[in-house]
Amino acid sequence: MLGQGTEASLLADIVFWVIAVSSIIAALAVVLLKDLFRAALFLIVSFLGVAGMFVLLRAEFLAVVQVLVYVGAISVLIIFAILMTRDVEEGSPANKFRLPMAIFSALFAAVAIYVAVSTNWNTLELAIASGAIAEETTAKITEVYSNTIPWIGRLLLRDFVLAFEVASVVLLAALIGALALIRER
Amino acid sequence: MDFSETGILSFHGIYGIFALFLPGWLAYAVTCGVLAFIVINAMVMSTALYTWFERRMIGRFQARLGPNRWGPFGLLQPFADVIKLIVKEDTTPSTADKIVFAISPVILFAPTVLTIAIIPFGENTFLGRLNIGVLFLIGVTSVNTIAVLAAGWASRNKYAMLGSMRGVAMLCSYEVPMALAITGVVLIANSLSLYDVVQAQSVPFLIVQPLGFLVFMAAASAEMSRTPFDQIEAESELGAGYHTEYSGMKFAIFQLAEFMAPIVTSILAVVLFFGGTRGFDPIPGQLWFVIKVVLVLFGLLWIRATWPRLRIDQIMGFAWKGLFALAILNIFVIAIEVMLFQDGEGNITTRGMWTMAAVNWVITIAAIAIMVNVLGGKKLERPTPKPSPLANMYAEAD
Amino acid sequence: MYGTGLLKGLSITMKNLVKPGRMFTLNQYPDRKIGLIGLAKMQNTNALAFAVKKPGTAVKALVGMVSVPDRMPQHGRFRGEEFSWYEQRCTGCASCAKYCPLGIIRIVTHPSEQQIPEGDKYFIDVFDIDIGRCMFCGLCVEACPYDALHMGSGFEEGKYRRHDLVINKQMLNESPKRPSLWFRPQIEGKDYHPHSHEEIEWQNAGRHERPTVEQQQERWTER
Amino acid sequence: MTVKTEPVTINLGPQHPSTHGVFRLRVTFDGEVIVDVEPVLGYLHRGSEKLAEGRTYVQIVTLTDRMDYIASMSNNLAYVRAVEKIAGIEVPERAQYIRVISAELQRIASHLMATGFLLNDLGALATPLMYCFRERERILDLFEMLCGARITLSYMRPGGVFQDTPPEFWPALEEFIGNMPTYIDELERLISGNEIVLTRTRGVGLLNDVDAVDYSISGPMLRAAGVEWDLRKADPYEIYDRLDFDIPIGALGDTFDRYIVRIQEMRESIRIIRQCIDATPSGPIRAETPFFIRPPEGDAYAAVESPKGELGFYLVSDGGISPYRCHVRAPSFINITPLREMLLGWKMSDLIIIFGSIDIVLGEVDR
Repeated sequence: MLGQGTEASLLADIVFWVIAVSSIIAALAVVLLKDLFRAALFLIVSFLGVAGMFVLLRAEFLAVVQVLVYVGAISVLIIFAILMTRDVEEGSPANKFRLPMAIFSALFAAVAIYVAVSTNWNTLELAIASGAIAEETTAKITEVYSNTIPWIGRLLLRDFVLAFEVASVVLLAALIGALALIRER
Repeated sequence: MDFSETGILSFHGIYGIFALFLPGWLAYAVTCGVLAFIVINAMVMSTALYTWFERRMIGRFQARLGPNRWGPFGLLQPFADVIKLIVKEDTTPSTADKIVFAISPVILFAPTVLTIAIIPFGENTFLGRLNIGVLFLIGVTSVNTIAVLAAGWASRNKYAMLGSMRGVAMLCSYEVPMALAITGVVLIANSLSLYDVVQAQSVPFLIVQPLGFLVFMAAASAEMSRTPFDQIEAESELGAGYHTEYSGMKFAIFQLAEFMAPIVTSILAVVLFFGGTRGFDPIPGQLWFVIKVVLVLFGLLWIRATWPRLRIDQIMGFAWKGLFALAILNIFVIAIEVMLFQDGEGNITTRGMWTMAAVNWVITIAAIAIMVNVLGGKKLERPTPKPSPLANMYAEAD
Repeated sequence: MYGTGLLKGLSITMKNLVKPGRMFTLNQYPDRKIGLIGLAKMQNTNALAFAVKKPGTAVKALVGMVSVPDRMPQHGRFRGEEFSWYEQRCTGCASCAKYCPLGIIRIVTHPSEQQIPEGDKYFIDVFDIDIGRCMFCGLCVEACPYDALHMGSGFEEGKYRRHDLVINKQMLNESPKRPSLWFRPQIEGKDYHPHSHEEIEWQNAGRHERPTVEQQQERWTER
Repeated sequence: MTVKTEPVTINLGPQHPSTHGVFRLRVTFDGEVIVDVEPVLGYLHRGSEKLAEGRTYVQIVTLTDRMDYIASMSNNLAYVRAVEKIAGIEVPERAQYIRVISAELQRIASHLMATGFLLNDLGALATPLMYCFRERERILDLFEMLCGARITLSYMRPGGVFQDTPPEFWPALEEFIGNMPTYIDELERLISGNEIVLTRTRGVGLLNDVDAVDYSISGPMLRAAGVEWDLRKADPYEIYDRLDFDIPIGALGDTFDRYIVRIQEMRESIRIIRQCIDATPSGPIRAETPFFIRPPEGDAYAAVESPKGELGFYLVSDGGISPYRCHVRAPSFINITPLREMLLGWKMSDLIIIFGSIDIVLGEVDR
């Protein structure tokens, strides 16, 4: 939708920058704000920004799942956990991990940026342009990309059904374990 | 995403007008804004109309008249209410978290409006034909949990906090049966797009899978916190629940979102279970859609005017023990039937649908009857009264 | 069988929705909305003729914009405001003031040397009733031996200031004499209703039949 | 490992939609579960008992209207019976019949209101409440015919009632009595079988018979606990010994039993009124009493079965025109004494309906 035509792609660029900047600001706010509740709300904003990124990358399914799982469920859990802590508005006091963590995250960010910049991203467009992929494969790839959901479903419930079910069993075990832990004796 | 291609009010029509004097990307953005403006205002206006409808109908259900003073049949009453709310003092509690307090009405309002973006109102009347429409719905509506929580937290009011805690527990639980109920629809329609769901309903899914419809309606009425699941507000217990401290325009936005929720829910129910725009000819599809929405709204009102509310633990129990089991049963049955009746391309014939409907109605009635009478009936029985011997103790003493 | 109770409830509310006869016995005070048919009936025509004669009003009535004045239906015994007081009947005995549980009636009298058929007359200087504190129990009316004080029949006596609620002798004299039937069996049977805008003269408000001139003369000669 | 939670203390009232007036409960919750309840009374205290010491015996009738203001007839009846007992006044038979009719009408009105508000507390968006009020309006219309007022009636006087019934009262009463059973049926169809009401009220707020008697509970609450005790049968006053009626009792003493007992009592009241209509003799309606009654020195206690329970007036006379001491045994006040025991361990929503099912009137609790 947004990729067609230069003018529309300009708009896509604008949307990208808006989402990117706002999610970075929100992510910074999560770390820097003292009020834990507001920090959690900013975490939601940053989640939504990531969902927007997924939309721009034409992965609508992932975007919606991001909203559904992270915004709808995980962030509520986080807020619940925050409500159980003391002094929500002051946040946690400064501790000795501050400096090491700052150094570690700076290093991590530097490495991530370096990797992102230096990698030769072999995107689909580039691959097709270079002629590395056969014609019929291209058509198939385009078909898959136009509607990914049946493919995801097929992969999850046919090809990798065992892994899928094992994951659900693990989740069930976690659920039962949590129940057993909080049960009053 | 595709946009409809015909008509002056279509995306390309408006884009063409703006593209005459604006650079393309700006025209694109402005067109989106214009369409959003039209749609949001249409929704707000229809919400105003709906509040009037609801008050009149509930008035009549309660053998009263309802608002009838201002304008023809009291139609202008919502506007009078809005003017009153604007003029009212907008108070914020001194201990409240002021920023969160101010934005939480907006957080509640936005997702409700967002759902409108993907609803097919007619053959060519929709904003976006998202191929994951159903998922979008579930995802977007889950955001209002946060608004409820934020409003209750920011108010620094115990009633509000209790209301929002109940609300979060309830909204999170009821998302599960709602999603599972919609899964049944998706199974038959073989697509996540709402447009395809409508196209697949040669027989309305209400008839094909009544169990799914019942679970969906129950879960949806919990999601919008209407009776019998209105524990979030529970005006006889909590005052007003999470918006106890709100007044003025913020309160109005809460009310707007709250009254818009039934409309959105009825629209969803119509799209998912009533065949959306489908009907028979001379009446256009859009009109069919509106008629069906009003009917569903009336049904919701009817229930709201009749039934009392459940207790919070009963509501949660109902979600996990009742609705969850019914939804799983529904998926199971529908999946087996789809396997049996599906042709090679994944479509089901009308004849197959009717067969499914007959089977499903039997299963539905049997399942509900068993669930209510075998599992839930014991608590409801009333033992025969036995006179206590204490009444005659003075007589014996004499 | 459980599960049907909910549906039964739904049927009851639906019955109340579609049956207009089971509406509240409420009135749209002070005026009520009226439809076209009702409006035509009020003017003794049928709806069609009315619509031809006054199309503008007919359209307004059709969209529910026409209202006609309405009154609360009340029994004649309704204990209302604006006490009806007949100075001619009052002897200034102050029974009402004595019997009032709240002591809100204030009477100041002096002998007037006049004689009226029922006895010696006192001239009433002050007769104040503080309606703001009155609870309309009617004990003053019950106490009045000469049927001079009656409960009123109105209820629209709202005032902006508290001291305006004290009604004095002049206001009592000027107010319309529409006594309530409360504790006044003598006017109850007389085809009189307090809300029919008739007023009752002081001669007819008494507990006894009004004596004829001959009877009065006889009585006076006896004395 | 256990999750530690902190109890929350919430002020329920005095301004709260479901406290039936200005009642205040300081409730401590653990989550949603009630761990402590402390009622705070006295927001509507007007000193009625003290005021009575400065009024004449007839003037006090107007005070009794304002105690249980949704059942003024029963209050009037209890008070005038106390005065008649202390002053030795004989009441004409017609007056007794009219009193019984109006007291039973008042019982229906009060029970309708209790049922409606119980359902409102259950969250039924006022629909059953409106239906109840619709029928109650008809009773209030009848009262307006009788005595010109709808709530603060002051209809009864020591020695009878102050004014005879108007001629249009009897046909209106017959019509009301004829229609009322169908209305109650309708109300019961709406409520009694409703599974939501059943799940909310069955087994909630239990008060067994032993506790009820120990707390000296009376009225529908006692009968819901299974104790067949009704002053109209146990100590018949007025003409109740000539009438044929049953005492409905409950099985468990839970909220639902209190509701169903009230519904059945309405039916019994209709039965009583029906018998009274046929039996009402003609004759005087008020014994000749002076306005300033001067009873001999002494004391008297007279009680009636008011809609809420045993409503008694205890009067001490010193021979003057006003009582030396007037004490009211207010059923609402005594019925809320087991409130704490009934509430502990239940949830917040149950608090509202248990409190609603007791059916108190704050005017009577605080007096």
